[in-house]
Formats: sequence, C-alpha cells, structure tokens
Amino acid sequence: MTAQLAAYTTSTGEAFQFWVLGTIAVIGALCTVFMKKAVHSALCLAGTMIVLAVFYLANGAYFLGIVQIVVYTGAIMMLFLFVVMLVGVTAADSLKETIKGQRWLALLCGLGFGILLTAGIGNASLKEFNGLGQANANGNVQGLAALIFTKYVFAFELTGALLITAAVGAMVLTHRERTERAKTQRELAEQRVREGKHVPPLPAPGVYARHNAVDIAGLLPDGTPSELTVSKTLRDRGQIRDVSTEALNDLKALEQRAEDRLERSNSGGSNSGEASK
Amino acid sequence: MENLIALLVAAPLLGAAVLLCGGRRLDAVGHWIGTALAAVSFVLGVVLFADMLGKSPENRTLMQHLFSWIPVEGFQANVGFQLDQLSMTFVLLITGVGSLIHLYSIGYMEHDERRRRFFGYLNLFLAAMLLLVVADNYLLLYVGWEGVGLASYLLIGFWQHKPSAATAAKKAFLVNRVGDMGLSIAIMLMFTTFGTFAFGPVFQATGALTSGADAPGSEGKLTAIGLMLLLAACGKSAQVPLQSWLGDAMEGPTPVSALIHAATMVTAGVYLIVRSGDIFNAAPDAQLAVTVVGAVTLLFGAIVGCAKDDIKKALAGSTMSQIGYMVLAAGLGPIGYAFAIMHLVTHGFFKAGLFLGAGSVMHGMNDEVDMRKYGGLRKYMPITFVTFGLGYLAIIGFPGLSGFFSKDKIIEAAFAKGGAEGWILGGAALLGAAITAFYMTRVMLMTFFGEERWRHAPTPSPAEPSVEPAAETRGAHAEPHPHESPKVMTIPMIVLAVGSVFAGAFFGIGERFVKWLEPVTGFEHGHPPVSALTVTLSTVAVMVVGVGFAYAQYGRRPVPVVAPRGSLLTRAARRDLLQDDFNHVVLVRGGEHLTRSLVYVDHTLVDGVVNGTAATMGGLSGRLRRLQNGFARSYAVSMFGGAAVLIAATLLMRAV
Amino acid sequence: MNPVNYLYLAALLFTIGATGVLIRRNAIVVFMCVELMLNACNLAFVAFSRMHGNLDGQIIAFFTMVVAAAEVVVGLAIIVSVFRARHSASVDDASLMKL
Amino acid sequence: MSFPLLTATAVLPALGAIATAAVPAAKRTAAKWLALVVSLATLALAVTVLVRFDPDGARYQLTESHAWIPEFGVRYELGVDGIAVALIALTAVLIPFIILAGWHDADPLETGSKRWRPTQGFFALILAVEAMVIISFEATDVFLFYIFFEAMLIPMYFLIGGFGDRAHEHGEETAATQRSYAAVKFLLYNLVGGLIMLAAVIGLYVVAGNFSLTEIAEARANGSLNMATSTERWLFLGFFFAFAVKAPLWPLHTWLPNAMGEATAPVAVLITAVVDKVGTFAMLRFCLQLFPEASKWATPAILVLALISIIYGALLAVGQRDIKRLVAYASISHFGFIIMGIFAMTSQGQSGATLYMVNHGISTAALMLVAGFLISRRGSRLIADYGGVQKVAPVLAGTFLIGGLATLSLPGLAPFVSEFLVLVGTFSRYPVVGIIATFGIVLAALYTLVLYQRTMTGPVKAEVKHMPDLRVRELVVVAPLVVLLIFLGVYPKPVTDIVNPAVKQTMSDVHKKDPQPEVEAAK
Repeated sequence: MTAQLAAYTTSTGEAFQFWVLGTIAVIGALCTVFMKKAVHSALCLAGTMIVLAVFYLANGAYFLGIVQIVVYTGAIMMLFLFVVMLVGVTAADSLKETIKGQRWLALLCGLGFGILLTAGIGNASLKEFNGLGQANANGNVQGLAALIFTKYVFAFELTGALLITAAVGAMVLTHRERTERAKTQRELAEQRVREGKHVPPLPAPGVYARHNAVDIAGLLPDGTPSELTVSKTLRDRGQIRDVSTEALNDLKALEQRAEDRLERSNSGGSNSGEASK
Repeated sequence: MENLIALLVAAPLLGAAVLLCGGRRLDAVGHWIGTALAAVSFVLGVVLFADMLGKSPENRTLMQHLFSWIPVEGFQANVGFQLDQLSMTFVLLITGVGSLIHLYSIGYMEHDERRRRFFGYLNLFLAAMLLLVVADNYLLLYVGWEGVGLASYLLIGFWQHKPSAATAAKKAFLVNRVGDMGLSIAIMLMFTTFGTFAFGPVFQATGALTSGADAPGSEGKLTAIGLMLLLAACGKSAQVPLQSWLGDAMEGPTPVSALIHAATMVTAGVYLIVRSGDIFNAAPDAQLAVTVVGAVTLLFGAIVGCAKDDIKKALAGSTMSQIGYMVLAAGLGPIGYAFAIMHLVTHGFFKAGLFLGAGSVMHGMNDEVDMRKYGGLRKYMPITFVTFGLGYLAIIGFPGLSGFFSKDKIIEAAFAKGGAEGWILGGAALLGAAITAFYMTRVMLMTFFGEERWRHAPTPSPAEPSVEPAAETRGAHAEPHPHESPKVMTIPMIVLAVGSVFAGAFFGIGERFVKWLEPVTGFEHGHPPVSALTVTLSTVAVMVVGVGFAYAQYGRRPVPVVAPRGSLLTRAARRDLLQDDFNHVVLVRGGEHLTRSLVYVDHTLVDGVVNGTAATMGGLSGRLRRLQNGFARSYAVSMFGGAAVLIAATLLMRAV
Repeated sequence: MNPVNYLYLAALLFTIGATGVLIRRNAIVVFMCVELMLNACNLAFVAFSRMHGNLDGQIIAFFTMVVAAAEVVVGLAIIVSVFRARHSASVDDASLMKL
Repeated sequence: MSFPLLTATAVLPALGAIATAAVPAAKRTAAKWLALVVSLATLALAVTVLVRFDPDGARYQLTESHAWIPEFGVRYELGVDGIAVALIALTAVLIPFIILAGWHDADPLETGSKRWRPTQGFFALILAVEAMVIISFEATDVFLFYIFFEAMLIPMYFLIGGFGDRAHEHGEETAATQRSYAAVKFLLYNLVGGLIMLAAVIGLYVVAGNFSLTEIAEARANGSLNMATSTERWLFLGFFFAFAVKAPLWPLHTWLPNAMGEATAPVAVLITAVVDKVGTFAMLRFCLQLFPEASKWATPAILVLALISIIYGALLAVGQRDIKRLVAYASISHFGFIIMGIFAMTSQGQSGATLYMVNHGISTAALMLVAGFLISRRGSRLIADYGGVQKVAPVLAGTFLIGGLATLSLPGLAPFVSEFLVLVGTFSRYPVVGIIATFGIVLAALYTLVLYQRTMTGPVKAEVKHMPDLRVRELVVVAPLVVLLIFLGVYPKPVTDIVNPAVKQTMSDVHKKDPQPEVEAAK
C-alpha cells in the first residue's frame, strides 16, 4: 500500500468503528425524530452525540471530541432535559399530523434533499485526503489555540459577546417581575369561599391503607377514581395509576371471602347448632 | 433723444403699476394720475416728433438698445426700440387719442367705484401698445402684442359681474391667442430661416434671400412667414376668420371700445403687415391672401353693421369693415402701405369720435344701447350730434372730409392692382363704400332723427339683465332724460371731430403723408385701369346711393321699436353671419365632447390599466396568501424545498 | 474505507434532523432536531478539516458549538416563556404569522 | 480643504427637519418658526452657492469627493453645474413660501375630530424633502443620486397621505380613503420607476465599473468606454423610465392629479414645483451625458410622448371640475414642454427647458398657493362652488389671475421666455412638432381663463359673499413670487447666464450642433 493510497483510505479498525458506530448514530437520530416522548428523544440524541464525539476523535479533532462530550452532551442536553421537565407533557407530543400534507411534503423534501446532497458529495472531486498529521504536530489544542487567538481572534471575541448576550437574554426572557403582592393564605381562603368551588382543601391522593403514592387517584365512595386528587402535571402526562378496578376487585374478593366465611359460619353455626342440638 | 423712447413706454407703465398696486388710498386721484401720465407720454411723443421733423427723411430712424433680454446660445433677443416714421405715426395716434379718451373716461366712469382700476388698465394698455409699435424686433413686438391682448381682456371684462362681459373677455383673449400662435410660428420660422428676428436684419436677409438665387424654396418659406403673420393680424384686427370676438368685445365700457377696439389695438394687425412689408413684397402669394382677407372682411363687417340694432355693435361691424380696407391696402404692397396707414390714422380719429359719441348718447340714455329706442336725440345733445355727425360724414367718405381722402386712395390702389384681381378687389372696395354709407346713415337716422321712440316706450331693461346694483342705481329702469354730457366728455369729442374733418385733407393733399412714410414703407404710384377721377367720382356716387337707400328705409318711414323679423340675410347678419354658431357647434361643442371623452379615457383607460394591474395583483396575492397558513413548519417546508432546489440548480450548473 | 463516508453520514444525519424539524410539533423536539442538524454540519467540518489538512474546519466547528450553545440558551428560554403564556409547547399553536 | 458648502446646503435642512420633529408637541408655533428659519438659512446658503458659482469656470464646481463604499466604487461626490445651481436656488426659494403658506395646514383639527395631525411632522417632512431634493441636484455619483432620488418618496408619501385639506365635500372618511389611495399610487408609481432605474444603475456599474458621473461621461466622450448599442439603449430606457414617471410624462402621469388633488396646496406645490423637477433635471444630467447615442435614438419617440403630454394635459385640464386637479393637468402639459425642450437637442431648447423648470416652479407655486388660500376659505375644491370672488376679494383674484397668466405664458412674465425658447428650439429641428406644440398655448389660455371666469367673475355666490381677502401672511407668500415672475420675465439674463455654459457642455456631450439658419447656411 503506497503512501498515496494510504491518504485515501483509513485503517480497517477505523472502518469497522465507522460502520458500527455510524449505524448507531443513524438509529439514534431516527429515534430522536420518532420517539413519542421528549425524554426519549433527548436520550437518543445524547447517544448520537456521543457517537459523533468518537468520530471527532477518530478524525483527529481531539479537542472538539472532548468538548462535544463535555459541553454538548453534558451541558446542553442536560439543559434540554431540564426544560422537558419544566414544560412537562403536552398535546404536542402526539405524533398525529395536523397540517394537511405536511408529513408527505416533509418526507418528499427530505428524501429529495438527501439524495441531492449525496449526489453532490459523490460528484465533488474529493480525492485528496491530506490528514491532520502535520497540523496536529504540536498538539491539536495548541494548533487550535494558535488559530483562535490570531486569525480568528475577532470572531472569538464576538462569540464571547454573543454568549454574554445570550445569557442575559435568557434571563430577561424567563424572569418574571412580580407585579402584584402575593396573596396571603387568608386571602386565598376567602377567594375560595367567594368562588364557591372546592371550599375545603383538595382531597389527597392514595387509597387508604393500600397505596400512598402521589400518582394514584383517590377513590370516590362508589369506587371510581377522582382526578382531583392527583396533580395536574401527572394528569396531563397520563401518568395516573388507576387502581379503581384493582380496588373493586379486591372488594369483590373480600365480599366473596366474607360470604364464604359467613356461609361456612352459617353452616358451621348450624352445624354447631345442630351440634348444640 | 433715444432715452425718451423708453420714457414714452415707461410713463404709462408706471401709471399702471401705481394705480393697480396703490390700493384704495388712490381712489380719489387715480383717474387724474392715469390721465396725466398718458398726457406725459403724448408730450414725449410730440417732442420726439419735433426732433424727427428736424432731421432729413433718411436719417429719421432712432434706435435704442436697452438690454439683452434672452441671451441664449445662437438666440439673441434684445429689448431695443426703433422709432421711425411708421412708429412715430402710431405713437402720436396712440398717445393722442389715448389721452383724449382718458380725459373722456373721467366723466364716463365717474360713478364706477372701480374707476382707479379702470385707469390702471387703460395705462397698461397704452404701455403695451407703445411697446408694440416701438419694438425693434418681433419678439418684443410679441410682448406688446400680448400685452394689449391682456389689457383688452381686462377691459372688456371690466364689469366682471356680468357673465356676458366675462365671457366676451375670455372669447377675445382666446381668439387672439389663435392669432398669437401665428405670430409665434412666424417668429420661429424667421429664426430658423434667418437666425434672427430683429426688424433690420430680417428685412436685409429677406432682400438677400430674394436677390440671390442660391436658396431654393426660399419663397415658400417667406410665404409661410407671411401667412403666419397674416393669421396674427387676423386675430388682433378681427379679420375673417378670426373676427368673431370684436362684436362681443363691446361688452366693455365705451371708452375702451373707442380706444382699443376702434382706434388703436385692432389696427395692430395692419401695423404688423405694413411693418413686415419687405417680407410680403417678396411673397406675392401671401400678399394675395392678405388682400382677399381684407376684401372679404370689409364686406363681412359692413353687412353685419347693417343689421345690428345695438349702436356699439353696429359701430364694431363698421370697425371690422374699415380695418378690412386697411388690410386690403396693406396687401397691395408698396402702392397701398401708406394709404393703409393713412386710413388707419383718419379712422382712428373718426371712429374714436363716433364711439365717444355713442358713449355720450348711452350716458344720456341710461346705458341704453338699442338704437330702436333712440330717435330724435339731436335736440337734446347738440354737441354730441354735431361731433357724431362730422364723424359720420368722414366715415362715409363725404368729399373733403378725412375719410374721403384715405378711402378713395385705397379704392384707387385696389383697382391699380391690375388684371382681374384689381377689378374684383376694387369692386369689392367700392361695394363696401356703398354699404358703409348705408349702415352709417342708418345709425345716424335711427339715433338722432325721427320720432322720440324712447318717450313712447319707456325703457324696459337693457339688453343684458343686469344683476349689479351699481348699474341699477344709474337708473336703468327709469324713463330716460336725454341730456348733454359734461365738458370733460365733450371736449375730447370735439377734438376728435376736428381731426376727422381736417386730418384727411392735411395728409392727402400733396401726398404729404405718403412722403412722410416713404422712407420706411416705400411707395410706388399705382396705375389704375381707369383714371383716378373716375374712381373718385364713382366712390362719391356709390356713397350717395347708399345714403339714399338708408334714407328711404329709415328716414322716411318710422322705425319700429321691436325689430322686424327681416330677411334671411338680415337675420344671419344679426347673428354675425352665423360665424358664432359655427364656432359654437364645431369648436365649443366639439371641444366639450373631446375633453369630456378624454377625461373619461384618462380615468378608465390610462388609469384603468394601472388600477387593473393593481387589482390583478391583489387577486393573485389573495390566492397566494392561502399558502401563508401561519404554521412555522409549513414555512420550514418551503425553506427546505427551496434549499433542495438550490442544490439541484448548483448541481445542474456544474453538470452543464 | 474512504473518509468521504463521514460526509455521507453527515448528510444523512442532517436530512434526518431537517425532516424531524418538519414533522415534529413539540418545540423541544424540534429544537433537538436543529441540534442534530448542527452536529451533522460539525461532523462534515471536522471531516473537511482532515481532508484539507488544516485546522480551520475545526475552528468553524468550534464556533458552531459556541453559537449553538448560545442559541440553545435563548431558544429554550423562549420556549419556557411561551409555555408559560400559552401552556403549550406546540409550534403549531403559534400560528399568528399569517396575513 | 475648503468649507463643504454643498454638503452644508443639504445637511442644514436635514438637521432642521430633525430639530423640528423634536420640538415638544405643545410648542407647535415654535416648530413652525424653527422650520421657517431653517429654510431661510438654507436659502442663504443656496444664495452663497449661487454667488460662489462661476458660470465661465469648470463644468462642476464646489466639488466634494469622499470614498463611501470603496468595494463598489461608490463615492460621496457632489458638484454643481449651472443647471443644478439654478434648480437648487429654485428649491431654496420655494421652500420658505411653502412653509409659510402651509402655516396652518397641519394645525390640529377642531376638537371632536379624531384625526391626529402632527404639526411638527408636517414641517419636518417638508424640510426633509428639501434636503433630499438639494442633494439629488448636487450628486455627481449615480448611486448617491439614486439613493436620494428614492428616499424622497418616503417623506412625500407621508405628506400626501397624512395631511389633506381641512374641509372636504365628501366628508372626512372619504377624504382619508382618497388621500391614502393617492399616496399609495404616488409611492407605487415612483417605486416601480425607481426599481427599474436601480436595475439600470447596477447594469451601468457592471459596464463601467464605477458610479462616478464625471468619470463615466469622460470615458464615454474620449472613447475609452464603449458600450454595445443595445446595452446603452437598455440602460438609457431604465434611467429614462424612472425620470419619466417622476416628471411625469404621458402615459405615466396619472399619479400626479391624484396626489396634487388630495394633498394640501403647499404639498402639491412641493410635488410639482420641486420634487418633479428632479426627474427632468436628471434627464438632462444623466440620460444625455451617460447615454448620448441612445438619447438620440430615443428622441423621436420621446418627442411624440412629450407632444401628447402637452396637448393631452391641456385638454384634460379644460375638462376638470376640481381646481387642484386642473392645475395638475396643466403641469403635465408643462412638463411635456420641458421634456420636449430637453430632447429637441438644441441650445435654445435645453436652455429653455432649464429655464422652464425654474419658471414653472415659480408660476405653479403662485397659482397653486393662491388656489389653496381660496380653497381653505370655502372648503371646496370644485370650480362650480365659486363665483364672483373678484368682487369680494380683489387682491386674491388679482394674484390668482397673475398666476394664471403666468401659466398661460403671457409675454412679460417668466414662463413666456422659457416656453418660447423651448418652442423655437424644437421648431428649428422638428418644425412639425414645434407647430403642434404651439397649439398648447391656445389650450393653456382656454383652461386658465375658463378657470378664472368660473371662479372669480360673474355674480357673487352666497357662499363666497363673506370671503376675506388675502391676509398679511398670505400676501407675504404671494407677492415675492409675483415679483419674481415679472422680474424673470423681463430680465431672465441672470439665469440664462448661469445656465448657458452648462447647456453648451451638454450639447457637446451628445455631439449635436444647433441647426444653422438657412440664410447663413446658404452663405
């Protein structure tokens, strides 16, 4: 294998790594798109990103590979997860399409775009592969630093400004100035009475002596669950555990058993009666 | 001496400026200021005249260059004056008659609250008219030409509250504008042909053009210039076919009619033709057109004059006719120029006198203008009667009076044109003389003789229903008490009457006037096919015939107060030989339809195309906006699709 | 193996991300898909960097990451405040952008 | 470096506009006075330009040149020739009168009306227009010119759409609708023209490589820059179209009657007397200098269009029932004369056209402002609503008549000089065109006198019986204009002296010589 050819191809190990991890990355990407729950999407995306980090390392971008893991996967994706938590579950999570023809158009465009992009790459004369051996000679981080603080210093400074602005912007957007005094407990109570709904406190979740988890709706006297007892977030997420059937079944079984027992005691009674006779 | 020419023009101009800008403070003395400045102008004219007489006939022309007016590459218009014998004649006529009429107006306009402004306009007119006659180039002449048109417009419409007056003023200005178009085209032609439009160089170049045979088609150019000048003259001098405004112009106050529409402004056309004599001499076709126009107009005006019952309109017809004589003479070339001007001057005297007389009659008759409601006035207004009568004798060419000398010469010259043309033109002029005698006698008889018809039929209302209270206070509805006018009015009439009697003899005997003008206009003796004496005798004869006819019809029989229906010709003549009807139907109605349809076209077609485009765009975007459903994801799809298309395009471009 | 394959992979990921943007309604997931697209680009840049043998491509990828971080911060803040106002994180609910 | 006089002349009103807009809402009168003082100061600067300008000196004087966008060769280049000086002077002279005439036009309406009229805005916008117009006259960089040529539309749009006549015969609602229609029409017409011109400007850059008028013209003259015939023609048409919309030339004229009809009289004067002049000025400066061959190629068509404008505009003016629309159509007729003079390619025609721009500005201002005073008194723009005004308000009627006489080019008043020069200039090269155009003077007399007769003469209508005569402020506006009309009619030499050398230059740019008179040619 000549040096020339070596530039064109990579080692078998890298090829093996590419095909295995590439497949995982694509699967992760697809899952990101198609998973129903945002949490799952986020996790899949994190997986893809870790794979990409490995690819960066394989391509000689050691600094970027580490940054990818630390900053992207570690910080940004966690931010995503935080927001998912904050926002919770909404109707948006449904995968059912509401705009007519949107899905077909999107798939068509995606397919066309992908094919065209692939064709473009195939068309481009990407014969030369110089490798980063020379550029990374003094270490990848040093090489990057040398560029960032000389040639790209202006852009670098600008990104600094951008980050500051972004941080301030995020604060401005999410911070809410309290415009009115917080209501005291007394006022809240009075308001409740005035509205005439739920004058007493909301009922607590859980079924006495059986379940005390917050996601289990309390049962009404007839055995049906009361949604009032569970927090709204859980309701929206559909994460209520309904134990009513279980409870009813239990009750039925109890009654059955009681009957059995009573019958037995009756017979027993009679037996005893008879016996006493 | 030269500087006096500028002063000559400046004096009345100053008067106009002072009077028009001065405001009501000058109301009390305004008329005196105006008259004084007119008189100053006259005195300056006389001084210049005396100076001129002191020089030899060849060196009498005064030139003065004031300043460069429009200096543009290749185009030099100057403000400069040229005072030669021709201009001098006009200067004296304008300032002389003008001053007299200023004086007369003091009395005539005494009760008008806007008298100051009237004198301002009169002064403006004098300045413009003087500028017209002393200009040394055609463009400056054009300024005066339009200036007098403006003054005429303002003065005809002086009683603006009368819609008829305002309409008449507008009509006069518009018809004149058509003529002005001719003058401006003539100037443009001169500029392209000669590169200049100053009198001297143009006439020199005309000579060069005709003498040298190296400019083919030059006569065509000169003919075109001549015809355009003729168009201009037709407009200003109320010649057929642009004569229709003059009759209506009588809506103006009578002194205006006397000064502007009889003695001076309307003769500007004659001045223009005579001034451009060199051009006409070199363009016989144009000359022929001039004579034809003159001959037609002199008959046209005379016929119209016969039918009018309004004394001023009758006199207006007469003016038209007399100017026709002058134009005819001016078209005859050097044999006629001097006579044209001579008739112009004598006409200035007697026609101004006649108008002032008419004004005096109206003044005494509560502004009544219908001659059928006059009659027998000679007892009540003796001075007016005598002066009017002298003017009458002058105009009909009574031997010895001024009209006789001037008109006779024109008829003679017309015959001297030679050939069939000579006979036709001469015959027309002779016929015109007969009709002149007829209608003037008619006016005379209806006004001053016969029974006192105003006494039997108390004046109903004037021809035009007056809405102006000022006119009513003059007592339009009361029974008239004819009385002689005040001295300030009669003195000018007397002076003009003297002029009408003696001017002709003074000018005519010994060809004094011809010799005076000869250096400017040139002169050659005509040779009529019959002897001069025959012509003179026949002129007198037709005059007598005309007078006789008139006497037979109006002197011996009582004049009906209400005009009889009359023959077809009479009725047509009352309506200015249907010229107005023609104008109305063809120009006014046609124009109205044209403008109305153009307004429609502009609104629907030109604008409609634009609005239609806008509407189409609106409809189209209404459809397109449905794509804008507001869903960010839809927009993202189009963005993504666009990106795909861009990539495809890039690939295609690379592939090609 | 030819390293060009990295580019194909990047293209594939980019397309998947773009399609995700188009079909998902949850703003957070849409955002994640955008991140996926950005990462695909980064991969391409890194691959380019290797092809050309200089570090400029990595620099760009680095800057992309910085900008992405800023974008995520602001974007998520927007999502949160929109959610607070409308109690929804669906991009379709914000459909006032029409005539 | 000497004092940048030209920049100062343009910047002063711009600063004045900002300052005027910044005056607190309560101090309305102070804003008016500020605007007036600024406009007078601008006039003083313009007079300084006029004095410092040497007619026999270099072609462009008082030049300033700074790099602006070096990547595209765009420079901040100013310079004036005689034509520009004359028009700058006209603009600077007219603006104070416009401000003074519109003194009360932007006052808040009487209580109860919902319409908000920002007085400060009105005067600030006028000053802004002045600044932009002046810099358009000064710019010798095509791109710089283009920017201000277009930017002018913005303040004009608000002036037309935001401030209408105080009273309206169809009620406030309809008036607002019509106003906004007129404003949008104005904007769209001029934007379309401007966009086409932008394409041509870019095309010019592609061909010539820079935007400097002087450099391109010089390169064209000495043959170092050759354009393909078709390229030159397309570029010419692109420029000409924009200018023909602005000028406006038939059939691109329909925005003008709407705009002038709906705007207040001072704004109407601003449109026709000042802003539109940029169009004709630019034909003279850009079309002829940059594309001499194409200009000659297009001359026959343009002359025909100009001729149609003259006759058509005049005929439509006769048919109008609205005073302001009548003046607008008369202006269309006059713009026909100006364009005809420019493209007749004779010294007389072009001098006349330049002079015409100045004179038309003054005469229309006189007529339109007096008409505005008249309309504000009666609250109607319909001719039929007036009659006999002469009797009750003689001074108003008199000045109106003088304005009208100037419009019909009465000799002795300024427009006559220019109109005659244009006619002579056209006639000497195209006799038939000249003769047909002469009919325009008859029609001009017709529409002017009909207007005067119907409004001013006749019996006094009951509605006008108590109409007051001109007030002092109004007299101060009209009297100087009348004096200027008379002065420039009698002694136009000061203007022609400034204009002539520039026209001579333009004539040599297009390689045209005046036709020689026949007599001399024969010699």
